Amino acid sequence: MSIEVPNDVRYIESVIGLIQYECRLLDFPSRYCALNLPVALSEALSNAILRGNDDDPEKAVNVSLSATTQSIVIEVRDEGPGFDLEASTHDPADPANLEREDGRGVFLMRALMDRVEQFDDDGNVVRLTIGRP
Amino acid sequence: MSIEVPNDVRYIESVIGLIQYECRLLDFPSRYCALNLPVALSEALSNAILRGNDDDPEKAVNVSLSATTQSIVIEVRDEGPGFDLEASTHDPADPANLEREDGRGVFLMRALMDRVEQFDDDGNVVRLTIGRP
Amino acid sequence: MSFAIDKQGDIVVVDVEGQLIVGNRQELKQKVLDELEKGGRKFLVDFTQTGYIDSSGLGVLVSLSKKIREQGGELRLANLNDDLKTLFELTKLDTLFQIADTRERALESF
Amino acid sequence: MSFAIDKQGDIVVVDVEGQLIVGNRQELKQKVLDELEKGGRKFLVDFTQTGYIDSSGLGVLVSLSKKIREQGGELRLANLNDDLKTLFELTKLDTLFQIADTRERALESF
Ligand SMILES: Nc1ncnc2c1ncn2[C@@H]1O[C@H](COP(=O)(O)OP(=O)(O)O)[C@@H](O)[C@H]1O
Ligand SMILES: Nc1ncnc2c1ncn2[C@@H]1O[C@H](COP(=O)(O)OP(=O)(O)O)[C@@H](O)[C@H]1O
Repeated sequence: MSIEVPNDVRYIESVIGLIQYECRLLDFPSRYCALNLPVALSEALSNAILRGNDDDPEKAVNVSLSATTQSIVIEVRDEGPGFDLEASTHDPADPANLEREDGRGVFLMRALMDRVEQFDDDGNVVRLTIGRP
Repeated sequence: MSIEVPNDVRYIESVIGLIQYECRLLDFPSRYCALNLPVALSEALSNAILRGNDDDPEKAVNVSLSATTQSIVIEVRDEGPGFDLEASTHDPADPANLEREDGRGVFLMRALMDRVEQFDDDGNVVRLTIGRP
Repeated sequence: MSFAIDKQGDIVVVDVEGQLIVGNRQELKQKVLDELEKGGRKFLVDFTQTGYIDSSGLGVLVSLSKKIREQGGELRLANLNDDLKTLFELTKLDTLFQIADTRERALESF
Repeated sequence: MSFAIDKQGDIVVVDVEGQLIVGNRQELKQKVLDELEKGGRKFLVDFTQTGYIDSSGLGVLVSLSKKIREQGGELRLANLNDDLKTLFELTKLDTLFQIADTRERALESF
């Protein structure tokens, strides 16, 4: 399954709706469909739209989902140059971060998925993988 | 916006959810977003999945939406050979058809949209157009 | 989306919650045929909580109505909003079904 | 999705209906800041009807809490389901907010 949407955060909720639907069709645990996937995907999408694509309304974001009986793999592609996943992960347990408004996205993505990978492929791609428990 | 989904009627509802969302963002009349677009699109999608793609789970269906301030254009593409739009339109007012279970899809699509076109483009494409009133 | 079945005396009331479309119409069909099998003859489908209906949803209502009539029963409808009414009018199915404005009126009509 | 504001005595109660995410967090922020401006000091956000919250939703709660404390007030939370509790635990925000199991307990706690 793949979806291309305009570079606008208002689309995030309905893209997630489609992925949640797929998650339930595949009979993954309800927590994965209600928490892990939607939150991780919201982070990846808002970063793609606001960071990678710099909130530019002329750009687009691509989401693809592929699933096996054992795992769901979601790729989010923006038109930006990519970023350093390690350097962008901030520990919210650090007291200096606790009262910050931002900076929890990449951390949450990694905490909620089994694997998060970043690679460049004519733009930036973030790949999220979660396995059946 | 474009969406590719597996050839399975269970995806229809969530694809329609995404299109309804777009319809409301574009501030089209609520009847268009609640009736005309969802019903016409459900017809186009179920025909693409069950007729064009012959319910084959290996195939896929593609939906794209483009909008101007004046109209919404949706294209539904399947991997089938296409069909004759005129010959496939049955008049439900014909007493011979009233109690039939099937055969209302193309009629409804045409009644609810301003324009319905069928063309071949490496497979079958049905294009639905509705203008702002 | 789901179909809730409730008995009001000898009337079987079905609430269509969400959409009635190609992806779920078999579920409605099966539920109603099960009740017909069990002896139900008066059926009311209530659309208060319904979103949209596509041609296969309409088709299932037509075929259920026929099957129920064959057993001497009847299928009636209630609470179609304006959008849904338009669908029934476009397809002339408003001439095939008895359609009530409210659940109460539909229940009394049997 | 929407945010319903309700007053219980001098407590401003906000129900988050649907998601609290990047697409709508500004709306929540504005509604709460408007109440703070009007003199509200005790705020309760109730998550009974909430789906998921993303990091910008969490961020808006953190920044509102700070602004309210600066005015001598307080922001408390109630009715986080297990999934949402996990989010607060992962980000240690369960240490920043006072979180009640029920709306009643949260209201009494002020
Ligand atoms: N798709 C992306 N393209 C470019 N940079 C990104 C992308 N995703 C994340 N980043 C970088 O990672 C940083 C941390 O992201 P995140 O944890 O979500 O916090 P926030 O977005 O709130 O700053 C961002 O500030 C940005 O610099
Ligand atoms: N995408 C398609 N590919 C091939 N044939 C199609 C397609 N869409 C419609 N048709 C043809 O048009 C006919 C009428 O369609 P419709 O009015 O939806 O009724 P039904 O699908 O219930 O028969 C179908 O039976 C089929 O022969």
